[in-house]
Amino acid sequence: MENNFPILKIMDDQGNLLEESYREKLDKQLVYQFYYHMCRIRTFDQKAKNLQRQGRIGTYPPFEGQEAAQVGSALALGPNDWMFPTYRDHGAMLTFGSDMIRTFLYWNGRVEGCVPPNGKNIFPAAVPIATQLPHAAGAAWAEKRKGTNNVSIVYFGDGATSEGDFHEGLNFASVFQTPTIFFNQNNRYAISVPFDKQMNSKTIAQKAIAYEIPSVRIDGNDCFSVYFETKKAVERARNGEGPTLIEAVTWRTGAHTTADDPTKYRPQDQGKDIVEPITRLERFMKNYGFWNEAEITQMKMNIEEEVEAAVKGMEEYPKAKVEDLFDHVYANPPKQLQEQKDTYLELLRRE
Amino acid sequence: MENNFPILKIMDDQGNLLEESYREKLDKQLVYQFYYHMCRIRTFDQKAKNLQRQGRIGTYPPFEGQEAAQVGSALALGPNDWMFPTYRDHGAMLTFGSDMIRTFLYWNGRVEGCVPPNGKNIFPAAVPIATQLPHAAGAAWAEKRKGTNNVSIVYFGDGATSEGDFHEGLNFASVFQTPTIFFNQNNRYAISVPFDKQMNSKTIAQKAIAYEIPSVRIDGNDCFSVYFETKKAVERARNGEGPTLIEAVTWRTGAHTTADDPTKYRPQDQGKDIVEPITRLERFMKNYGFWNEAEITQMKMNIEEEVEAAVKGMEEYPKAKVEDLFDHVYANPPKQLQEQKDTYLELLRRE
Amino acid sequence: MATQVKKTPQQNAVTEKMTLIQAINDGMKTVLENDQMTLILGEDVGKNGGVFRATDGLQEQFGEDRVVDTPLSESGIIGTSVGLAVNGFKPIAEIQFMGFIYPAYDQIMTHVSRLRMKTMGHFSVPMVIRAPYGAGVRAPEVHSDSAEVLFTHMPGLKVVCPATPHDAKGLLIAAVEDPDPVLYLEPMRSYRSTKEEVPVDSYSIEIGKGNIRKEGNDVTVIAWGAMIPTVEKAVQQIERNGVSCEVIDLRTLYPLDRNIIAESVQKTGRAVVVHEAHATSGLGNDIVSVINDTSFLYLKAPIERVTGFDVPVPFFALEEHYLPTPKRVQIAIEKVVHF
Amino acid sequence: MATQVKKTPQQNAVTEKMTLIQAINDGMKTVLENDQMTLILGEDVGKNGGVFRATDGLQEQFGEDRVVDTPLSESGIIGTSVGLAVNGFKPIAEIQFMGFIYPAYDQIMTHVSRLRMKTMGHFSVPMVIRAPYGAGVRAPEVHSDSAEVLFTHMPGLKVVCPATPHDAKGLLIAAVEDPDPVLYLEPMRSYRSTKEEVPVDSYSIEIGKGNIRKEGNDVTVIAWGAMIPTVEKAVQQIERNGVSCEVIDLRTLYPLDRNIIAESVQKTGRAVVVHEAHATSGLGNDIVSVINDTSFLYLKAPIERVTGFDVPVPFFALEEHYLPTPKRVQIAIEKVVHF
Ligand SMILES: Cc1ncc(C[n+]2csc(CCOP(=O)(O)OP(=O)(O)O)c2C)c(N)n1
Ligand SMILES: Cc1ncc(C[n+]2csc(CCOP(=O)(O)OP(=O)(O)O)c2C)c(N)n1
Ligand SMILES: [Mg+2]
Ligand SMILES: [Mg+2]
Repeated sequence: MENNFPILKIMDDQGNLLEESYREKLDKQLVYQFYYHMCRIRTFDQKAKNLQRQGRIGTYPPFEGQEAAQVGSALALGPNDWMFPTYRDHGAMLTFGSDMIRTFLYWNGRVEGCVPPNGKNIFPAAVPIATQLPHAAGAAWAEKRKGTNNVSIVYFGDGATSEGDFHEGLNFASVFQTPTIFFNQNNRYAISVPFDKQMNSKTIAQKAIAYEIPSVRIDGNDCFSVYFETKKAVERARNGEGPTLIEAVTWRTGAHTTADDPTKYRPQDQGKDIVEPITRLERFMKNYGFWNEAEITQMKMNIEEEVEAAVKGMEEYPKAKVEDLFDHVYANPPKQLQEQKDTYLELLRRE
Repeated sequence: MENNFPILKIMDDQGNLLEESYREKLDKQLVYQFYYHMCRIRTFDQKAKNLQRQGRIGTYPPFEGQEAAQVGSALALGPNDWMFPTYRDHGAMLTFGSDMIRTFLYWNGRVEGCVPPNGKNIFPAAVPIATQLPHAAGAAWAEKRKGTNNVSIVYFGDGATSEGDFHEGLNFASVFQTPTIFFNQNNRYAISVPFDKQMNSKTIAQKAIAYEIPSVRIDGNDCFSVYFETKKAVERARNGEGPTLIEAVTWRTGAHTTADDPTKYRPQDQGKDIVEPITRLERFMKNYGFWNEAEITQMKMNIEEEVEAAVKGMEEYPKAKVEDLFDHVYANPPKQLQEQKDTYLELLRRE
Repeated sequence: MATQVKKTPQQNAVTEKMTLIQAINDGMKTVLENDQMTLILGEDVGKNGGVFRATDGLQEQFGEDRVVDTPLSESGIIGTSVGLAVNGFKPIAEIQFMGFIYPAYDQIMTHVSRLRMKTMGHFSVPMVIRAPYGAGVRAPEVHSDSAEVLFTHMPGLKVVCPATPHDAKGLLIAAVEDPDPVLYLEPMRSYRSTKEEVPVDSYSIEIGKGNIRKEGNDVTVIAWGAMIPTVEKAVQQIERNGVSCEVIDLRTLYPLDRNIIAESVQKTGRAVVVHEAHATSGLGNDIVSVINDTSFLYLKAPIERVTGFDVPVPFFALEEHYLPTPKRVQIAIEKVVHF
Repeated sequence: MATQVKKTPQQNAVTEKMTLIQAINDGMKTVLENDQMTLILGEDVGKNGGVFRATDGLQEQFGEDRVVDTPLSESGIIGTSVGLAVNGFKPIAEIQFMGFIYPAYDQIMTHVSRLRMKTMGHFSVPMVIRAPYGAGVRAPEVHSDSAEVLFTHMPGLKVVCPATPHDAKGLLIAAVEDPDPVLYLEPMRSYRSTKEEVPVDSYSIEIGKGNIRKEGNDVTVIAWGAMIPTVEKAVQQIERNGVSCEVIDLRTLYPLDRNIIAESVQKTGRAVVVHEAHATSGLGNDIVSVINDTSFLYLKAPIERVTGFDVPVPFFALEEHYLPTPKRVQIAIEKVVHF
């Protein structure tokens, strides 16, 4: 089976194109878009790790190493598409249009972090693993029923493939031919559990055969493969040709979360041979004459500023309101809930 | 994919062997064993339908048409193997050694119907669809851990493949390489829902690819294919080669249950071309000189007698004891449960 | 039985005699007609019209696109409905029997009930989950569960349970119109037990409001769904002995109508709660708490609960012993009255 | 804090200072050593030693075959454990957080808890399900649920929840030795909050028995798990005002120790129940019922419940507002005392 699903790669580790035909599709604007977003979310990610270390936000799951997968896929979407991320996909969310202040807020235990900008169809990050797959099938089905050509993309990890909802979500998408892209980031670990203890198959792509869903296995650290293969899947979905499963093979360079110690379970030199996606893109940019030091320095400064401003925005954000504990559970809160709220607020006032 | 999983058949509809090599494997004893068990469970099934019509038992799910699949697979097992059936597999259960009186009792709402004969590893029929698949993986894993070469077989329908537990059960069996035979009876309907609304794949066998589990698609109405393919899977499992998925394509000739009306959802002539398994075996027996009218008449009389005796046994069975409502929930019932029981029994005594 | 049903504005409307399940069917027909965004999903809801015929004729009338047979996959049904609901549709998802809702429990618990909270109202999940519940129809194992507490304990959801055809249609329409997700429990045993005049037009019964089925002075008997007929049998019997009973049909299990309970118990000073779910952690305990919280000083006797026992709903040969009987209700009423 | 722990026979045994989670680890080590048929299954329980380190070192000591990292699949973990348990093994299954037990709810509800009943004892499912529960550790969404009622309502299962290191080890061993399936809830927030002397040998705490942590005369305060420290803070405060509180740690949530509750309330005439799950259909209502059933005539005031609100456990910025605080407990105590 592994041979049936070779890892597609457009660019190699050294930043050389393996298929020259892509040369013309890669204009400066696009390449800089990739680079910009990858640097931007990397900066966000590093800042978040630091904030966590300083106790300024809560436990945080870094996505370092997975930037190509997240940016490449998110850039392949249109503005009216739907995104169903996990807790590790705020890179994709930011690229697709999530607000950065709110993203920081999310990791600071603030429910405000789940609210997408108006008009942006971004679901809250799914915390219970794989539960978001059926949602993505449903939202896409709704688009199909309405006769639009919008699609949904849903992110999930290698570990998520073991849950029943993975299976039920793919089956619904397949039966109802919903325009859904099942985007797997196979980073080879689910917390401490390695791929080969998670499943006995060598690929995730082959699991799509169970549903007659087309699938493809790609180098998830090659932003070009990710982008163009996601584009293809999106186009098929828009054309009414149903769902696709994409297995993006990648690697999280850091810990599962800031509360995790990967040296406990990952062999020391595992992953050392993997060229992380930003380095790879930089090599490409240098190889193919896209590198403009001045522009890039400026870009990075802008990013730094944006991220710093977002941190400030997070920290200056109005304090969490106790009312919010009660006010959003129901459209019309039951009287007894109203009473619980009133009693508690009264107590706080008296204190 | 359909082409990768052709329907294996040893005997055609007319009862002719398609592979002459099987001729020598089919001695009279074996052929009569098939015939005996298929007739026996058919007689049971018809009796049960009649009893239901007369209000002497509750709702009943007939398996008519699926006798080859149930008998062929059950006969491939050894005495210490484990069986995990559904509500439609009492044919397999009877063949493997369930008590017939208790089987009738089961369909009369009696919990006694779930108790297997001592030493027989037969689980209660699973009612919540697909929940038994992980059990079968677990019990087989236990055998492997103990170092025996016993296996487990688990039955499930086409509809069951849509549940998360189907997926999780197969994945566990695959990861832990448990000696488990996943025996699917694809009777093409889940109550009223046809195969092509249940899934978008053309076969169930292909779903095993997701787990790197070997699979095979067979004519489930050909008792020989069922028997020999199940044997192969059992042998592999005994030899430590892990699980197998068998898709036995079959057809329920009757209703989903006695409460169901298949004319509401099945096209009138669907299935008319299917030669039901007992007729097919009879043709074979006549074609190949196995048919001995006298012996068979005697056999059928014996079966009639056994089934009648079992009905009598069921109807003369001691009345359900109210104590049994309380006594088997815990090994050591909590005091409050004991009190509930005492109070209620006291009330009954006073009435 | 003579009961005093609270007047509803529809009482002068054109009516038709319907069973409870016909009223449910009629309710769904009404909402499918009135709102293009409603749709029905479930196992066997299409051609087959549901295993109980609740959706009979609906696919024929509204098409395969609005009355959809799904794969056998409860988590898939509810999970997909979440996606449909946030994206403009109003799914009415059928779970074939309440005992088969458990595979979807995760979806209901972590998404259906929480999505509005999680997004501060940006997304919401206006959907209805229908599930027949309860014992007494000689169904196989697991088909007879009565697990309402797993959902009344779940903030973000509402839970209703009609006892009569009239309430069945009105509550169904109310559930569909409600902006919050609603679990709609159907007393299987009452599906065809009686007929009642039901308005043919659309109307709704307010969620959160119980109904005094019968006024009385000596004791308040609280129940819902399939236990209402059981209670009424017991009450008929016991009133011959000169005990006057007030019978409350809660109709909504979350949020509880605390006022109707409190007012009645403050009048009678005595209460009996009847439900078929297990005693331990059953909803009866909530009602005891409501009375404790609101009417402590009025109570003349400990509250009695008559419930299913703390054992799994048994195989059907013993189910009548599991279920509260009129006799057990009667004994409980006598006990509180003669305390 | 000065508490009067009931004497146990192990009090003269060799002990070691342990945190609650160390005691759990030690309990598992003890049973893995003493019974070859025990095994541990779960996500990240192996090399990683569990996300909280509950199984730290166990795979190293007992091998990959007895401390098994499973796929990310709760229904698979529990379903496979059913098969292992009926076939001679004694699985200790870890659910990483209680909020992730819902995908396995179907397996627990329809098989783990019912198999003995279904087979009249022919098959049984002697297994332990461990799950950290509760809020207060700034964990992400869904990680902080306290859903014990979903299991106390489930006949066939027992539910325990230790509050102290000593009880943690003793209850774990009792759960493993119990022939029935036991859900073992771990108060995450107390994992490392205090140390206590814990016997190094094997011992067990009887399932179904609560513990009087502190005797008192004016009011009975009932709680368990992570709420014990909250209650004790409130009690310390309030006793300064001359109110004498009896504090009961239930330890077992099903079956409830009705005697310990009844005896205490009959002495004090007043009760406050504290838990962090939602009020509606929370276990507090059961305790109100126990008191109603056993001690009606002794009650001098309505029972007060101090619980988590009827809202989903919030994102952590507000979790301290969701959780019962010593202040709220104090107010409740004052309310019942001054009724
Ligand atoms: C239903 C459920 N079970 C367990 C967890 C705890 N958990 C959080 S992340 C994780 C591993 C997920 O692995 P994978 O799907 O590969 O995604 P990754 O974290 O590698 O991005 C686990 C077990 C959870 N969130 N939900
Ligand atoms: C979890 C669950 N959902 C729904 C049902 C109701 N139900 C009973 S049988 C059945 C169809 C099963 O179809 P299939 O798996 O093909 O088996 P068959 O009945 O054809 O043998 C359904 C939906 C159930 N028993 N369990
Ligand atoms: Mg991963
Ligand atoms: Mg079928």
